[in-house]
Amino acid sequence: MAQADDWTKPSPSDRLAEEALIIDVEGFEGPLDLLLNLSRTQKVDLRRISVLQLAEQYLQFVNRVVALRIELAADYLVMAAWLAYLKSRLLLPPEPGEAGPSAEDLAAHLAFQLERLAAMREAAARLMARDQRGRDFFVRGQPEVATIRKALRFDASLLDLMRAYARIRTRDDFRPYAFDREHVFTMEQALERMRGLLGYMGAWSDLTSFLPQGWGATPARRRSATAAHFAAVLEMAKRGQVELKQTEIFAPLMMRAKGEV
Amino acid sequence: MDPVELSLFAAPPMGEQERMVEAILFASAEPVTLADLERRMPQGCDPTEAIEHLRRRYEGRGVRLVQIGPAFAFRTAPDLGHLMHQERIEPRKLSRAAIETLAIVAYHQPVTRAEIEEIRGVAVSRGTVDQLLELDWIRLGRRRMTPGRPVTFVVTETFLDHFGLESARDLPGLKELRAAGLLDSRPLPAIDPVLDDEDAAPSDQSELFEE
Amino acid sequence: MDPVELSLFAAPPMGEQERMVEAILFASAEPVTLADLERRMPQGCDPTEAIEHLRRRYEGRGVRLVQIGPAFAFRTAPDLGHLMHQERIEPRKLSRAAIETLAIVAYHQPVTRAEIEEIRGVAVSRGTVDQLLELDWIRLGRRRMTPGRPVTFVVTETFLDHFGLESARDLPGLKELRAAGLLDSRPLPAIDPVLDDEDAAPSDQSELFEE
Repeated sequence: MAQADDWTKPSPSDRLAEEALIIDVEGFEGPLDLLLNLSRTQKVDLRRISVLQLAEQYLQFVNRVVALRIELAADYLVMAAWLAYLKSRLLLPPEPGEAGPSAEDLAAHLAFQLERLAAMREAAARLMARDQRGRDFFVRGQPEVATIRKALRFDASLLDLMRAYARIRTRDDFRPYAFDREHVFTMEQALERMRGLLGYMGAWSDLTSFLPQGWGATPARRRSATAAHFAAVLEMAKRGQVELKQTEIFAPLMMRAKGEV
Repeated sequence: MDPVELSLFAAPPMGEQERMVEAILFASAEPVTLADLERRMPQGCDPTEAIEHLRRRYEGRGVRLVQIGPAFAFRTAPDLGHLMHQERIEPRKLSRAAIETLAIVAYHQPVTRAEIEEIRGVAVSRGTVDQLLELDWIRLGRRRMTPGRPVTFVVTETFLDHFGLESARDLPGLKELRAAGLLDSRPLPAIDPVLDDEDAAPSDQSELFEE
Repeated sequence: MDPVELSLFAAPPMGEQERMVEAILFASAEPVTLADLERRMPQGCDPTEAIEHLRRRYEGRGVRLVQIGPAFAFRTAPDLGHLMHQERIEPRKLSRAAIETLAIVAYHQPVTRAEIEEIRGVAVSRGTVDQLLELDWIRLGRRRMTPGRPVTFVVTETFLDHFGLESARDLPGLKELRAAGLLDSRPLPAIDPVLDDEDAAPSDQSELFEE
């Protein structure tokens, strides 16, 4: 690897570990998880971990990952910046009169976070290793219940309750559905309308001249109204109420009433 | 079985075998046959004898080991059958109208019927409110000091108890619901406005919303 | 209760009460609370004492009487689990994030989402909390009395039942973790000096399990 000179005399096992980490970069659940894994290479109690050394390991790791042109999520870079800051504070003597927590406090807190995460991982493993219902111990297989009395109990869980509330309160978010209807002219509406206009259809006239007012304003509304009316007059033609003709493709569709002949 | 052959299998001691039969009969959903027991227990076991021991152990107890055809099972002692009646409770999910009304009372209490209707966008049927009152999940609160002095509804201790809440203020807000992933960001099919006036027909709506 | 008053109710002898509790618990797959037992048994009965007798009677047997929060149930002895493959339920596969979140809720309860994220160092995904709520292993606790009054999460009795715990206090290693200070919520020492006085927070964590 090109950046092998960055670090001094890596033992083969260390290198293997580092390479494994690089291959696994996607497997980490965030910077803290990665730090915890790196800390394992120090092979000491987490309480005695060298945060300075850990910061260096992390920074090297991030540098190598970046050198390999692997995209790192922002939080890894934020952690890198913070560790670089911590490292410089740990290495330099504190400025006289400096306010805020000391570098040691910050380092101790990081060590605490790592120890706590490790402890929770271990607790989780211990929890899952416990005897579990349905796996290691079992409930009565044939619960005996008398079938004589039937008390109806209405039941709901908190989850049901919260979902119901969420459903009501977010109904407005979904209003676009109802809204859309304002731009939709249904065939039923068109049929209703055309039936009323039937009496005014003497001679052949163009279907588009029958479109309702205000529906030509936007293309969406015009399309919807045209389609609805077209479907409606087809239906009326089928019922024998109107006659339709079209002289050629895309020519205006002409119609006239048929009934009163 | 030949005793010499038996010892080769090093069958567990009879006390252990009894425990095994006890656990198997307890957990099984069906009466268990001798052949079944033999199959499930370590080789060399003698379930017949273990059952005999167990049967005697449970003599006079609250449950008994009984034989049903070729199989065995635990059954409540017949003289205690009267204690089992209460067991039979049929849980039934609340209708959508009821759970929504309940949710509104919980989140907005004290709340008037008119306010519930405004939030739900539909009329609240009498039956819905009655049901919640009967369950003792809501009760009448103070009258609102507005014209008409309408009654308000609040949730009860029973409600808090049932839903494991310390107080109604512990209910999560919308933002928290969303953060917890409880808010579907996609519209539910149930949002169709045609269904909106389901209060009129709560019975057949109720199953629509059981996930 | 006054012994004279007690005799008026003519409660059944303890041996009888023991049989009753035995029958009721045997008949139910789910844990039965003391209050429930009392309601179902004749007046004047003392299920607590009957349970104590029963528990001793079943010590070392194939089934055991266990306590789950305020409730009781019979469960097969865990060492016999290998005989039960027929009854085994394939457990739902939980993600590592879900298992860790569950452990954090159990050990740090009541715990807010922000605290879970602090401990894990990553955001809690929507589905994780939802899944644990769905399993009924965690539920909402009291809101934290801090700015924003965030909701907290606690574990449920279903959780205790599933993992064979009498109460959350019996979680393995809890005492050691607390003694080591690993259950404290210790905020990051602020780099900004203005935010420096945050050490007041850990106190409200320590009493959590004392309830």
